[in-house]
This record gives sequence, structure tokens and C-alpha cells, in this order.
Amino acid sequence: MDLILSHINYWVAIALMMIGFYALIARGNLIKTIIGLNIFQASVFLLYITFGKVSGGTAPILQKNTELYSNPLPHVLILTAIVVGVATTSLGLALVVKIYESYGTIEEDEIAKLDAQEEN
Amino acid sequence: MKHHIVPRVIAKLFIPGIILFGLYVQFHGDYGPGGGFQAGVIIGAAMILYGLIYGLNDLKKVAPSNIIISLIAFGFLLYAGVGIVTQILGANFLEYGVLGHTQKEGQHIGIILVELGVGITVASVMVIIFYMFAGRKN
Amino acid sequence: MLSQLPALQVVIPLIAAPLCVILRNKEISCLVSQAVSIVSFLISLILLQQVLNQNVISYALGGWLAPIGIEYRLDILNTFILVIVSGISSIVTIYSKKSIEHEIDSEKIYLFYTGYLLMFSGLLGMSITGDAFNVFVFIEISSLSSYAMIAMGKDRRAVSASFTYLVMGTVGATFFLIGVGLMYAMTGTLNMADLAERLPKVYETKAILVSFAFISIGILLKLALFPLHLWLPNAYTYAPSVVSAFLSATATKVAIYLLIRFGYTVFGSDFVFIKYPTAEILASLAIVAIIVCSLVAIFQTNIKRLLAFSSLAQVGYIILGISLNNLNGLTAAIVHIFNHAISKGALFLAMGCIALVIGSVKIKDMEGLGKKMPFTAFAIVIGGLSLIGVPLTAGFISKWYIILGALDKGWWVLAILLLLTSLLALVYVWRIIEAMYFRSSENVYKINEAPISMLIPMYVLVIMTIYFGIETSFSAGLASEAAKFLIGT
Amino acid sequence: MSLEIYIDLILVIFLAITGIAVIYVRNLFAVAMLSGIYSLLMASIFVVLDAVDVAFTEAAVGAGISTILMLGVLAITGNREKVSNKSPILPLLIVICTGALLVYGTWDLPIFGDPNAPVHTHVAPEYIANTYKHTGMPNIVTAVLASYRGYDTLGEVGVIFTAGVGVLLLLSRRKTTNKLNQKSKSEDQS
Amino acid sequence: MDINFLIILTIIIPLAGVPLILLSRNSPNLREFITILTASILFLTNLLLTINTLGLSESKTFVIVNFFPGGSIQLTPEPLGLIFGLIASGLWIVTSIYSIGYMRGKNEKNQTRFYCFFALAIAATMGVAYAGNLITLFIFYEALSLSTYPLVTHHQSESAKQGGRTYLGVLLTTSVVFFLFGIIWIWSITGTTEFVSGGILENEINPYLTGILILLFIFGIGKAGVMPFHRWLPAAMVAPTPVSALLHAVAVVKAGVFSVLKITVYTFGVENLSSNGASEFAMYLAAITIVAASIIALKQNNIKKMLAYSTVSQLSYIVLAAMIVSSNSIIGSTLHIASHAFGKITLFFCAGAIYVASGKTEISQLKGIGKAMPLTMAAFLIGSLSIIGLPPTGGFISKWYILLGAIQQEEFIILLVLIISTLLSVAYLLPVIYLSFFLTPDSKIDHGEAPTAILIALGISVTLTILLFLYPTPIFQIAKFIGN
Repeated sequence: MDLILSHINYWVAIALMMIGFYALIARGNLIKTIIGLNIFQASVFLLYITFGKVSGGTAPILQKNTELYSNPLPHVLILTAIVVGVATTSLGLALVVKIYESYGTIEEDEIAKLDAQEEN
Repeated sequence: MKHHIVPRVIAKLFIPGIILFGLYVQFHGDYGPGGGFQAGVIIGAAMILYGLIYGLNDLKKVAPSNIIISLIAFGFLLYAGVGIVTQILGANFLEYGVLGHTQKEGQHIGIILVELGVGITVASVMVIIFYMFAGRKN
Repeated sequence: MLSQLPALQVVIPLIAAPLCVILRNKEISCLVSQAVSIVSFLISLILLQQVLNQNVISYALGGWLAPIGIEYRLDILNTFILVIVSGISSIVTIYSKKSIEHEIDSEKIYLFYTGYLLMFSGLLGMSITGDAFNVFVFIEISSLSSYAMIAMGKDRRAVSASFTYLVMGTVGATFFLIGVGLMYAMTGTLNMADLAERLPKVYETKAILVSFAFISIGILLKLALFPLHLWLPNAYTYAPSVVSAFLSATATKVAIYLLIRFGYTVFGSDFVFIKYPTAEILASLAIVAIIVCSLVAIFQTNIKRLLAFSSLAQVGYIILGISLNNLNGLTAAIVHIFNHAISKGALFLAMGCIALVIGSVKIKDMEGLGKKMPFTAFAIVIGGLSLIGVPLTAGFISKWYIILGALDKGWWVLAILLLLTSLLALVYVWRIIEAMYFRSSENVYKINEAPISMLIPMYVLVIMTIYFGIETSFSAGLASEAAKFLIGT
Repeated sequence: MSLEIYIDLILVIFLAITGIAVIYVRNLFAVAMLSGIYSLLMASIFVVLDAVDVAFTEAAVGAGISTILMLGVLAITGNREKVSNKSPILPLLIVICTGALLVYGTWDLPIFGDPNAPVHTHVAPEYIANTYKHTGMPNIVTAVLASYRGYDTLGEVGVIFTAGVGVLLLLSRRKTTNKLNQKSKSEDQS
Repeated sequence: MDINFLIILTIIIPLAGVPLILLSRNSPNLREFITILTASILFLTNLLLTINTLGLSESKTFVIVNFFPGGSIQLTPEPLGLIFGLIASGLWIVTSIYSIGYMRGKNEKNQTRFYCFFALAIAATMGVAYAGNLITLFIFYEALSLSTYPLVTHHQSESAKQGGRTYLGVLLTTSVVFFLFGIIWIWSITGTTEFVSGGILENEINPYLTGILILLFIFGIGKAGVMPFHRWLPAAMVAPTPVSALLHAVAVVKAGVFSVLKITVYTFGVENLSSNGASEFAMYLAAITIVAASIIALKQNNIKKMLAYSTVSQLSYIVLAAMIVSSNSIIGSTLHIASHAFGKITLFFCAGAIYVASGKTEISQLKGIGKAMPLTMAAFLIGSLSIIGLPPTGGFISKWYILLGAIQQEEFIILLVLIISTLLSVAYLLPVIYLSFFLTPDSKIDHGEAPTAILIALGISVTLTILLFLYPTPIFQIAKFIGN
């Protein structure tokens, strides 16, 4: 029981991660793939932030009368990672637009079919 | 949305406010939550809002894409340039201490400058991405 | 000045990228890329000289010492990688002008070079840094730029290939991120040297095992080890020639470097190879990769695709060398990173020449090329022979060491298997050679040889392929020094 | 404290629902909105976990910019997802294996919020103790971001810059070809 | 002259010939003059080298380049190599003369390419002859395979390409899989691949491992044609006849058996092998090849095919002799390299001469041809005698020593094999003579002798065959150095 209580946060993050991961690999629509990627990454960020939490701590902005701060390092890392994530998303979306313009579809299996036709 | 009067008026009222808030976030990041990245996103969002309401061409008149492209590069150069300057001043890359008379002052100057670089790049990248996507619609 | 070189190694190309955007001129950006690559190459050579004298160089970015700040940490291994990456980049950029003008819209050329420089600095950053999270950031710089670069290919399949790469690459990077997070949770640090010190205390924990698994899978996705290779063949096939050449010669190599770095330095070979059967898993994957990908390569009609599959097989050899966990095996892996970079680089550059002149890289369009483009065809022959591992080419040296490594480990069946698989390379290389020299083409129209500005850089690589097959004190010498450093003997 | 846990729990349940909805809803506009909501909820959790800067960013980016971009793309590509006949078994298997591996890995992680975890005893305390001395800034996150790990942030700006350049490379059009395209289009129509 | 200089010259001279031949591609006369000139200079260089070296008490090594730590490409002139070098370079002159007649007579295409790769092949052969360690040997061995490939596929027809694929496929496969593996294994055991008088493996490993290693080399050196890796030889018959002569008599196959011999002597060591009997199995393998290949030769109707299988059989004589490992058999083996070279080249020249003059390729077509081409067929007779092992030809001497060796080691089964195979070779060679001289042709013969260049070449090779019988002393003298 202790184990569950003390680790539930990690598991929640993992469960959310897997939801995103599933959306990412199981769905054939390219936009959904990207959204899945977003969810997957956001949940990884949650895992990091969870590592940084100190019980009873406050946000790492120095104030008087406060002794205990949560760990700022994961926050910094995740700030960077969020930016990286949005960069990936925008590039991915640009590719989707490009794909739509040249294939006329954003469904993975239809694209694969069109590619196979070209191959022959 | 070009022809709806209500959003146009609201936008006129709000957009300066949003930009002001963005600037606040930019320069107040040392004390509270926020910093260059968040500020960049906010200012970028304000401009995108402008574009959405007044149309792409109006926005392009305010912020021509050539200038925006240069700004992307400029922000990044500003950041990296601070590093080079500290190197020229005899310290390691991005060692801001040498920028001021004291370590603290130097750090402060350095951080403000690089945060500014971040803000400029982020805001202009947001706008340029908007340009690219919006320009594709036809 | 000398002490600032490690920072400049990455920062110069990184700064050159926005400069290209501001200048917005295709000629200048081409020149800038060339100059920057050559300067980086020189810097990396000086760094190599320094590393040979003092073993390890540490550079504290921002002046903050290691676990607090981010550190650049150079040893023989990653300096060697820097030399390879920047050397290849110098050659590729000098080669690139004509090829790019042919393949990219002229308004976008300056952006293309910007992307190229970012990709280049991303790879340098991945190699040089001593901080696990910083690796992630630079992985993303190099990956994002390579997605964009690949999508610039003329065929529309370039775009879909790039998207697949984007998805798999991001999954790989995120897995890597998860692994780093778990390591961080168990040790509280991100600095590699610090991690190496603190990890042994928590070797027994499940978290570290899982962290190793995620980091490895993330990196293996990046380096495209079978069966995680699905993104690579199309990406290399449809990317612009210059991009294929640069990526195939450097991108997977840097990912392999990361695998060595995390396996041997951060986690340590005791943890990786003795505590867990990593060697067996990696070796079996590698063998399957070699066999399957070589077989697939045999049946390709598009030569770039054939070379892409051959690259996958060659990655298998390198991984195999790493998994042997002995001096000769590791030497083989490191020297093959170098040897494969130069010979595969030469081959892809030759493909660029052919794409420029003929407009196709299908095997049937290359018939009779031996007479029409004798220099390009000969370059393909030499590069191909090196892939097979024919003596007096660089490929032979790698083969020699990897078989020694297998014998040292007592895996003599593996040694024979390796020799047999090089025959598969013989088959696919021979298909090209036969088409070029022993078939006369039906096309009667006249074809000229590629421009001299492309031939010279290509021939630099070709000559290196032969030179480093004969005189190996630089390549194999450094590789074995690096291997000794890693294994700690 | 207990209130915190309840808020946390409720948010998490909402998150899970949103996530699953993303998988099953086929109207892509709705999915984009859902993903925005997901980010907002995530940002709220970040606040609960003391990561205010991160929350701010996640809200601005995930709920703001990402959503706008998605909607923009959907306006171009159309908003219906086609019914895919892909078998869900293999992806499900992969996901379950990955998840199980991760859960296995968390088994001996330090207890949530434990102030004695390695994360809180190595490196981080030095930031908390010395930031003000070194930089004179109260916001430790900003100080670490811009100074201690300023190089990471340079890389981050590099990534954003790369994305900008990448999008420009992919989507910018020549004005001349634009006209040509329109010409050919009009010819097609006539 | 300095020995180091001479030895590097043996490789540089034919290599230098290549650009010269290329430059003179528009003037066939000049091109072929250069070929013959290069060949002659090469032969003289070899001769000088031999004379200079034999006076020395110990062999000198010339390191071209240090390959990787401990491994180098190096050349060492030693008696065995000198004999091979002399034979190969001498026969290059003869083959060149012959080629001129043949190629011009048949109006072949791509003659410049032909002469270029011919010269390259000779350069590689020289490297094999003087290789100072296993790595060098392997490198030049592979170079030889690659440089002869364009010669085999010279006609560029579908069948030529097919033959070329088999040729290269078998040779490279065996060399890469077995030969290279053996070399690396030896390196990992001893840390060296040097050729040392008396061998480097003494006391290093047990007889079983030695046996396996020997097999690796016997199979790995596919050019020696030990069954089951002999397929490439008949496949290579699609090549023009001078190439066949080069492959079968001068360079390729001889490089193969020579390598086997060299490895036996300098890597395993004669003493070492004869004391532990590790070579037994390989010896029987060679014996089987001798008999089996002779039987197949018996059934052939195509002259070149018949000769090819005869070559397979004869090569195994050399391998067999090497595997018997006695001083006499090693001498016999060395002599047989020479005698078979002279004999077989004569036979191939004859086959080519017949083809050029009459266009005939099958044995059954040869009825009565002796009257139209008496000189050619007389040469054929001499060549046959040498292959069979009868006086007055060199073949007699070499076979004699092999027999002596077998008796010395009390290998009576081998003795029996030798006798049977001699009878078989009589059976496949003499019918040709019989047909051509004693039967009347089916149709009228309207051609005369082959072109003069061909006849000159034939004359030289016949003379050499007989000379080897009359004056075996020089080669014998050199061969004796090996026994020690």
C-alpha cells in the first residue's frame, strides 16, 4: 500500500505516456500521430517534474521565510524540452501540409499505397 | 473574420495589452515565473491574433516577412554573440560575469541579453510559421 | 585562445547558420559553409593534438564547473569523431555547390545551407558534450534540421520519408529522454563523468536497468539498427544527394558514438556486458541486420537505396564490434566508423554526380557508365571494393580487426559468418560494377563527366579509402588508442 | 496537503479521459481542441507540483501555439480521420511492453516527494543555495536556465531556429512559381 | 644492383607498362611492342634478382608499408618465389608474342583493355611470388583474381559474364571465407604472419588444429583447384585462349599451387608437418581430385575443357606433393610448377592455334588435322608427353621426384594414385594425337598453319619443355635451397 501511494504519481505519468504512445503508433492519420507525439512527450515531462517535487516545498523562486524549495533542475530541463517539443510539432505539421499537397491525403496507408504504385 | 466589427474592436483593445504583458513577462522573468521563451510565445500569439483578425496582408504590412526572418536569426545571434563576447573578454563561452563590473552585475546583464535573444527568436519563429501555414490555404 | 577551442568547435557553425539567414545569398552561404567546415576541421585536428598530449580536455561552459554547469569533455574517442564529422563536412560542402544548384530551388539555397550548418553543428554538439541532457538538445538540433533537409528531395516520397523519420526520430529522442530522467532520478546528476562515478552505487536497482534499456533503444532507433531501421532507407534514397552523403557518413556514426559513450563510459562495461547479456542481444541483432539488409540490398534497383541498405548492414558490423567488448572488437568498431564514413561518403557523392549528369540513380540507367563517366564509375568501384572489404581498401582493415575480435572472444563461428556476409556485399557491389562496365547502354546520347568541382572532393575520399587501407597508423592507430582508453588497459 | 492530492487526482483522471478521447474521436478539430485541453490540465498539474515556470510555458505552448498551428493545418487538410483497418494488436503489445518495462523501472525509485532522494541532495541544493549569491536573482529556474545551463538554452533557441528554418524551407513559395501555378490552374479550369 | 630495388622493380615494371599501353592505344604496333618490351625487362629483372639473391646467406626483406601495428606489406626474395617469378615473367614474354598473333588473327575488340589487365595480372603475380608474409600474399592473390576478371569476361557476351561470375565468385568466396580466416587465425595464435624458414607454427598448436588450418588454406586458395572448389577453372574457359594460357599455365593456377607450397614450407614448416601427420587428410583430398578430374577430362569433347580438367588434376599433383612433405616431394612439387607451366602452355597455344587457323574447338573435329598443321600438332605431342610425364620432357623429372617423395614417406596408396592418373592422362591426351595424324578428315581441310607469331610462341614453349628435361640443373639447384 505504501508502495502504491508513494509511486502512484510515477505510474500515472507512465499510463498517460502510454496513451500518447498508443495514439502515436496505432493511428494512421498523420495529424493524430503528431498529437499522440505531443501527449507522449507531455507525459514524459510530467515524469520529470514529478522527480523534482519535494513534499512541502514551494516553487523555486526565492522568498523570505521559505526554506524548502522544489528542485529547479527538472523544471529547467523540461522548459527546454517543451520548446523542443513545439519545434518538432511545427516541423511535423509543415511536413503534413507538404504531404497533403503532394499526395492529396494524410492517411498513412493511402500514402503507402501511392508510394507502392510509384515503385512499380 | 475581417468583416466582423466586434472582434476587430476587441482586438484593438486587447492586442496592446497582450504585448505589454509579454514585455512584462520578458523582463520580469528574473523575479517571477516567466522569461524570454514565454514572452516570445505571448508576443507571437498577439501578432498571430492580429493576423487572424485583420488578415495576413495587414499583418505583413506591420511585420514584413523578410524582417521577421532576419529577426529569427538576430535573436539567435544575440544569444550566441553574448557567448562570443565573453570569450573575447577572456572568459569561457557564456561566462557572463565578465560583462559587468561585478560578477552579479555581469550575470544580470548577460541573462537579460540572452533572454531577449530567446524572446525575439521565439516570437518571430511563431509569426513566420503562421505566415507559412496561412499562406498555404489558397 | 587554444583553451577556447572546444567551445568554438560547435559555436562557429552554430553562429554561421543565422549569419547565412541574415545575408540571404546563395553564393555567400555556400562559401560560409565551406569556410566554417574547414575551420571546424582544423580546430578538431588541433584538439586531437591536444587530446593526444593530455588525454582528457574539459571545458566548462559559462564558467560553471562540471556537475553544476555543462561540460565539454574531449577524449580520444570523441575527438576522433569530431575529426571525422568535420572532415567529411569539409569535403561535402566543397562538393555541394553544383549539386545543390541542380537539386534545390535557388531562392531556398541559403536556407538549405543554414539547415546544413545546423545539422553539422548538432552532430558536433552531440559528440563533444559531456552532459547527458545536452546530448538530447543537440540530437534535436541535428534531427530537426535533417528532417527538413531530407524533405528537400525532388521526389514526393522524400516528404513522406522525412515524416516517418520525424516520428521515429522523436520517439527515439523521447526514449532517450526517459532514460536520462531515470538516471537523473537515481543519481541527481546529468554530467556523464559524474554519472559514471555515482552509478555503480545504484547498479542493482531496476531503475538503472530500465534507464539503460531506454537509452539504448533510443540510440538504436537513431542509428537504425535492424529492426528499428525502417525510417532510413527511404530517407537516404530520396534526400538530396549532398544530404544523403553527409548523413550516411556522419549521422548514424555519431549515434553509434553515443552508444559507445553510454555503454562504456557512463554505464561502464561491467554493468553493460558482464551483469547483463547485452553483448549477446546486440550481437544477434547485428548479425540479423547484416544478413537481412545485405540480402535486401542485393535486390534493389535504385542504387541510393541499395547503398542505404548497405549502410544498415555496415552499422551491423560496427554494433557487432562494440558488443564483442574486447580491444580488437572495439578497435574494429571505431575504425569502421571512420572507414565506412569515407567509403560510403565517396559512394554517395558519386551518386550525386550521376544524379546530376543522368538524372537517375537506377541501375538500368547506369549501364555503360564505365566509358561515359570513367572517373565517377571508378570511384564507385573503389568505394564498393571497400564495402566488400577487399585488401588495400579501408574496409579490409575493419574486417581484419573485427574477425580478430571475434576470435579473441572465442566466437569463431561468428568469424566465419562475418566473412561469408562480406560476400553478400560482393554480390550487390558486383551488380553495379557489371552494369557500369560490362553492359553497353542502349542510350546513344552523349554524356559528359561530372564537373571537376565535384570530382575533386569525391576523389579525396576515394584516395583516402585506398590510403587508409594501406597506411593505417592514423585510423587504426587512433581507434585502438581510443579502445584502450575506453576499456581501460 | 490532502487537498493537493485530491486536486492532483482529479486532474489526472481528466487527463486520462482526454487522452483516451484523443484516440477515439475522429473529428480532428475536436481532437486538436482536446489536445489543447490536455495541455491545460497538464499545466495545472505542473502548478500543483511547484513547477510554475513550466506550467506557464506548457499553457502558452501546448494550449496556445500548438492548438493554433493544428487548427491552421486542419483548415488546409480537412478534419475527418478515415477509419483505419490497421490491426491494433501489435501497437497495443508494444505499448503494454514499454509501459510494463517502465513500471518495473519505477519500483525502486525514491518515494515521491522524498526530500532525501538523490535528486534533492546532489547538484540541486547548490543551485538553491548559491543562485542569489552568484546572480542576484530570486527566480532560480531563470538563473539555471540562462546561466548555469545557459548552453542548453542556446541549444533550445537553436532548435526553435531550426524549426523556423525548416518550416521556411518546406513551405515558402517562390512568388514567380506562385503565379505560374495560378496560371496553370486557371488553364486547367478553362 | 640493390636487391630491394630489384624486388620492388618486379612489381613496378608491369605496373608502369599499364599507362604506357593505355597511351599507345591508337597504335597497335607500338602498344604490343611496349607489352613485349615490358615483359622482357621484367624477365631480366627477375633473372638479376635471382643471381643476386642466391649468393646471400640469408634472405632480405623489403617492407613496402607498415599496414597496421605488427602487420606489413613486405616482399622477400626466396628460392621458391624466385623460381615462380622466373617462370611467370618468362612465360609472359611467350604469351605476349602469342597474344599478338591470336588477337590480331581473331580481330578481337578491346585489345588495349586486354593488354592493360594482362600487365596488371602479371604485377599481381609478381607480388604473389615475392610476398614476404601471409597478408601480402593474400593481398596480391586477391589483386590477381580481380585483375583477371575483365580478361575472363573479355567477350562481354552473356556466357562470358556467367563464366566471369563463377570465376570471381568461387575464387573470392573461398579466399575470403577460408584463406583470410586461416590467416587471421594464425595471426591470433602467433601474432605474426611472416614467412620463416621452418615455419612459425612449431609447437604452437596440436595436430588436429594444424589439420584444420591446412584445410582452410587448401580450400581457401581456390586457385589451386582442389575439389570441390575447381568449378571456376572450366568456367573460365569462355575467355580468349591467351587468357586461358595465362590462367592455366602462367599466373593464376600457378599462383594458387605456389601459395599452397609456400605456406606449407614457410608457415607450417616441412619438419613440423611431416612429424605430426596433420597433412594426411589434405593429401588424400588432392589424390581424389587428381583421379576424379582426370576421369572428367576423359569425357570432354571440347579441347579447352579437356585441358582445363587436366589442369585441375595436374595442380593437385603439386598440392599432393606439398602435402606428402618430404624433401624430395617438395623439390618435385617445385619442379612440377615449372614443367606443368611449360607443358600446359604449349597445349593451350596449340588449342588456340587450331582455333585461329580452322575455327575448330572440339576434339572430334580434329580428324586429320595433323597434315594441315604439322608443327602445331607436333608441339601438341610434346606438350602431352610432358603432362603424362614421359621423357624427353620436363614432366618426367618432376613426376619422378614426386614418386621418390611418396616412396620416401612410404605412402603407397599415393603411389598407386600417381600410376592410375598417369594412365588416365595417356587416355585423354593421346587420342587427340591419334585422331589428328592417323584418321582422314570428314571434310576437306582448306587451311594451313597458324599465324607466325603463334608458331614462334609455340616453338619457345616446346623448347622450354624439352630444355627442362635436358638441363633441369638450374631450377633444381634453386629448388634444393627450399628443401633445406
